[in-house]
Amino acid sequence: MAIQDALLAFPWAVALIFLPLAGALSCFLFPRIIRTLGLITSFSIVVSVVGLGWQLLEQGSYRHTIGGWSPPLGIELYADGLSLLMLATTALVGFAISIYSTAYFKPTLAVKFWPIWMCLLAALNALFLSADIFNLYVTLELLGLSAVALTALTGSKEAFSGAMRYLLATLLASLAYLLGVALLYHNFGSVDISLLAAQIQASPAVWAALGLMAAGLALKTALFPLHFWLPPAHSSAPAPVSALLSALVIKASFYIFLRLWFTLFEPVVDSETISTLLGLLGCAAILWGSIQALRQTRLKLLIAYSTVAQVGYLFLVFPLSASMGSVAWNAVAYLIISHALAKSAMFLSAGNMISFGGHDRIADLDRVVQRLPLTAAAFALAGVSIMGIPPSGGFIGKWLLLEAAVTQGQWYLVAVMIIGGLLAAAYIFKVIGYTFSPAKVMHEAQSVSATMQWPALLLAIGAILLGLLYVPVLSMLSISDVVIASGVGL
Amino acid sequence: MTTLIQAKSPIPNTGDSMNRRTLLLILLLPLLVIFAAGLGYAVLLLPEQPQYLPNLVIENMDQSGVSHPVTAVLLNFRGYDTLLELVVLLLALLAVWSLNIPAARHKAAPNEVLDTLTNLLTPVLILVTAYLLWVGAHAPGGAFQAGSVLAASAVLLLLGGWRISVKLAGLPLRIILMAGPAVFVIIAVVTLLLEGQLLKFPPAQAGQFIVIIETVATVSIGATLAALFLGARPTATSNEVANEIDGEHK
Amino acid sequence: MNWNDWIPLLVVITSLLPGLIIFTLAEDNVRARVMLNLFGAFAKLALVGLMLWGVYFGYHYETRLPLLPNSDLVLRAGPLALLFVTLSTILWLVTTVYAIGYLEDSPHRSRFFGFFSLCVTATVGVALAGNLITFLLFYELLTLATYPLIVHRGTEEARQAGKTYLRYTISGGALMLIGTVWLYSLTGTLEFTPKGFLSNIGEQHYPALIGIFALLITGLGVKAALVPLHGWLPLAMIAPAPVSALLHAVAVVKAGAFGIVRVVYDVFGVEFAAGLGVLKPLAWLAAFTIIYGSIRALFQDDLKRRLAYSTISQVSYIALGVAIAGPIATIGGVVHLVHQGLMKITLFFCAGNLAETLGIHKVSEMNGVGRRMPWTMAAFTIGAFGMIGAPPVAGFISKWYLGLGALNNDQSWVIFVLAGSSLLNAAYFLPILHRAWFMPSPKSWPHEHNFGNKETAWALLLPPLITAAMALAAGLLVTMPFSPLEWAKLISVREFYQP
Amino acid sequence: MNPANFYALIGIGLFSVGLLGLIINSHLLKKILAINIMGSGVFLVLVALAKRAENLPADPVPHAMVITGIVVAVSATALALSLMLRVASETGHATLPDEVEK
Repeated sequence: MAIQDALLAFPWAVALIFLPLAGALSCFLFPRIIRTLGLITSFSIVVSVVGLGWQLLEQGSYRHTIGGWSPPLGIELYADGLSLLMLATTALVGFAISIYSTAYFKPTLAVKFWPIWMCLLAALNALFLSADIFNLYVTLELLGLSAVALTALTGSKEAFSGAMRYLLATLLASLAYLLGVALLYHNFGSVDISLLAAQIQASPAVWAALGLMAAGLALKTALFPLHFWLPPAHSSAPAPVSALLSALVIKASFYIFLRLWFTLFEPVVDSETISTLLGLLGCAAILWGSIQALRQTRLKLLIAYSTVAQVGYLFLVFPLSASMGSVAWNAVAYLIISHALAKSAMFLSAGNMISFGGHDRIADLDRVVQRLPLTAAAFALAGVSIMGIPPSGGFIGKWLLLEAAVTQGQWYLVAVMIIGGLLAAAYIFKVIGYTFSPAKVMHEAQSVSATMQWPALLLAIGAILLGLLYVPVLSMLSISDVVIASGVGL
Repeated sequence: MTTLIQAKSPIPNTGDSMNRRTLLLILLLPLLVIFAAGLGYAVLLLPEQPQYLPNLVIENMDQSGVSHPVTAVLLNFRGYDTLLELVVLLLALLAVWSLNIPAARHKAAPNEVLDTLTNLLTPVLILVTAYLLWVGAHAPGGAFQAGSVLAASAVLLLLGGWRISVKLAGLPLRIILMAGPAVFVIIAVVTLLLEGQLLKFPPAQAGQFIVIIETVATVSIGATLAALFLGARPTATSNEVANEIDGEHK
Repeated sequence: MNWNDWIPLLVVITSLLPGLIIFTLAEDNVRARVMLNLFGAFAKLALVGLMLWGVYFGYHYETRLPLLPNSDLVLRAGPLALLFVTLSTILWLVTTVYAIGYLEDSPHRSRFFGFFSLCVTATVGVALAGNLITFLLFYELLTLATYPLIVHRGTEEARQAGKTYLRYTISGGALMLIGTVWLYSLTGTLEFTPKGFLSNIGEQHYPALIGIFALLITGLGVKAALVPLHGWLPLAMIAPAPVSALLHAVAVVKAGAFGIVRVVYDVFGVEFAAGLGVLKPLAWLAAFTIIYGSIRALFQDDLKRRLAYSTISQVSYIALGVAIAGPIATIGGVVHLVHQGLMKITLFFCAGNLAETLGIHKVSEMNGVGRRMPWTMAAFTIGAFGMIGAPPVAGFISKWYLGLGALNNDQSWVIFVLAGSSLLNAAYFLPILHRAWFMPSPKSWPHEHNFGNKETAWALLLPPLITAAMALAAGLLVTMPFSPLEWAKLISVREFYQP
Repeated sequence: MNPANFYALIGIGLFSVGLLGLIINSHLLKKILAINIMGSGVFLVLVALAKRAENLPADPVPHAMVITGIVVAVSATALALSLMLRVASETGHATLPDEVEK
């Protein structure tokens, strides 16, 4: 019992931030054993998330006052169901990517990859645990810079240009966000989310801050039409990096978007116009991203545009949250996780196909099904979730969104979601169809190690299994200590 | 910078592209004016300056271990931000190193003025560094300011053709670079173990903790900034490190 | 723990698990693959037999697992579900034997049999689904599991056929999804209930319900190949013969038809649906499909394509029986689910045998083939007579009940459809039989394989003989307990028109 | 107008001018400079408004934030400049490829 109490009292949340930090520093210091260090860190993060999850289920939401200074003077770490879900996704996807990376990166690149990847993990965990809008800015920058650095890792012309565009976009977004923070701080004299939420009321400064922060975060999340930086960056990065960018990094800024929207700005954004606008942008993203994905001839660009489309679904939560708060809320949480699992599986399997055939021309994917059955299965299963076909996490997310839309009579959203699903099926089966056929151009095939095939497959299986785990996932999500007006637990 | 100058001028200045730019400018300018006016309006209509938090800072100054409020906020009340920010700086260096920027090929030409200046200024700058570090406790100053000055002296040396010796370019340099964030992280963990809360300094020892952090951080910041200036990873190239890793697998 | 709660799930697992294991087997591990397949099939058969017996005596089998808020994953073995499950299980067993013979030494057999098992899993899931969401889940799984079978050969033609197939079925699935969500938002439940669960809904929602009905039937009609949603079916003939056999007799096409039965009887309730006025259009559509499919079949020279159009026509008997909306016609429609399956799978097996043994793909190449392969053609003849509706083969029974039901419900126009269809069936089957039995055989066959002095391989010959015998038995032994007809009557009494 | 507001407005102006520069300039160095100008604008707003009231001492919190912000900006600028060098050496000019959508 004593051990149990000690484990329950252990500050798992702090461990989640400091383990990867320590991992980054030691990876930097001891390049000889860099893979071992990286794997250990990744695994310890998984353990810590399990610990935190247990803690939250037992004791409800968790707070840790850093330095003993409670807000507004100090900074507080805060974990509830939503953060736990994001952290768990990060830990799982991150662990899979770590395993994959041990085989993927040649030693020269491994030295560069691991410390930055550990920094990125630390940034993600710190971000999901932060309850302070200025601290969020710092984590956003840490995240953005490490993501840019990883994007450039292949050292190709496309990668440098892609990374440069990404860097400019992410810096612009951070500055817009920071100006919003400045306005909020000077209006209310605090940067703590719950303190701000308690006193916020509409004023020009609040509106300006809302606009700046929303625009900045939408740019980082690559919401149409601010997605221009995403396809070049995500498609030119090394496969595991593409996976973590699409699966985790854009979700981080969306997470802040959600938090701010539904807690901080809740009383202000009660108007239908802005949420409808966000919904329309989401619709445009779904259609545009899907159509672009369908038009691509390169696999990684196709997947990158698919991410643009999937981001659109996330933004449908805003018009739907009006009267169907909890349903839309669960839907978006579900979509975030299932997209993270499925999309990382897709990028990892794309990486396998590229390592295998030396190219990613879709029409020349020579009988991958026969030669890399695990990879083909991973891609197909991930595709099932992206298309939103049952049983899969993607299906549950889509079902809940559809339910909310139909109940509210928002038929244009129903139509867009259905068309988006059909287009997704079209672009995914475009790939799968070719994997069965012999290619026009023959090529020398390289072998792909099991270390690179299994993580992709397991992630994809996770995305499918998620479709059967509705009850536990939702009980996790509902851990919260704030209940806001529309009945949404946060 | 040499690469940049060698690079061709960005876009051929044909009339066409100039026209496009002008068009863009005409289109954007009104929007931007509205944008700026809106923000300005929002700023002007801000309420009275909130006093609760500044007062809180002043009330808790005696517990913070320093007497300058900005330093107190930076290293005690919001020390966690500062920790992350040190990581950002180190990360930037990791990122720059990962880009494989070619080292500047030509040595600086022997230049008597520069040499003399370096000889004269370096000790002074180091002294200024120490002063800024010390003064930070009760007046404007502190690790970042001090670190920047230290970096300036290093840059001066680098311009004069000085390079870190190969012996020190490997592990010793890495230790110096990571010492700032590392010490901060270690202290964070130690305070967590001792006090149960991250970065909770006992008021009596807070001053010492801050001094340790700031001193180490100053050196790391200086080294990191100088390394950023250099761009290329000094001598111990990543290839050599990679060879070390190869060894691990053989 | 009550074992009865898990048997439906076990029935699904007995094909799912072997399928998943087969994927991992090496290509040349024939023995393990055959063992797994047969083990799964026999285990499933035993479980189904147990449930048949149990349900007959009033036991209740239901598995319920959480899936969505307020909608569980429900597998329930009612009489109707069991009818379809039994059919799928028996035909799976037979087709597996056939496929083992058919695919001997061809590449990628592990993949083939893996997806084959998944396909059956999905079909059984469709049959056992206890609510619309579970139905939808397995219905989509069926779409996905069938795709690799259609593109199995990996040729450009196969890829195009697969593409068309997906275009139709995924769009259909999407329409069903909208219908299902819409229904759910109106009623808050999707549980299949005898006589439907919509009778309490206010009249202001009737237009919405008509829309939902249209969406669901369109989604199901794609798989059931109702005209004009049938375009994928003739193209899908590119797949290997066992796949075509399974596709036409049990899996895809039947899942659509079965879904129509479910929607009309267990979602809307037949009286409520008739009251909405949605059954008349369905009946017309089905009748049109019956005639259209027959006419198109008349002009096909490719044997498998002719059979495909024949399927389009025959499967609509089921929809027709349901849409006539009376107990007797329902019996006719439901029993045709089984009868058509037995007869059509026989015909496809035979067509496969002809192709595999003699290289015959076209009707015009079939001269005198009856003398070269008497057993195969005997089975073919039984199947063809069944399709025409000649007694004593099973097809006659279905048509008899359909006609009787139509007359009972004052819909005498149906009689003309049935008679016309029978004539057309005769018109496209009898010439084949005439060619096979009475025309002189050519000097050489297009592409003959040597099976010694045997007609063809045992694994190829046995399955059509068995299914032909079953089709004959279903017609001759109609009054025996557990005959398809008796069971269909049981369904009608217990589920659809229960007092 | 009190000086704090005046400087804050200048900050807003810098932010806007920087934004304009970021959009219309295609040379990467100019883009990076523009980002830095925007950053300075934000920092100016943060610091200037920290002493809006004549009779009160300056609020130290925004000052600390600005120091943090500056370090972040320095790091980002260093990375951006290095990346620009690589783009220039790989493609031959220090601009981004023109077409956005491929």
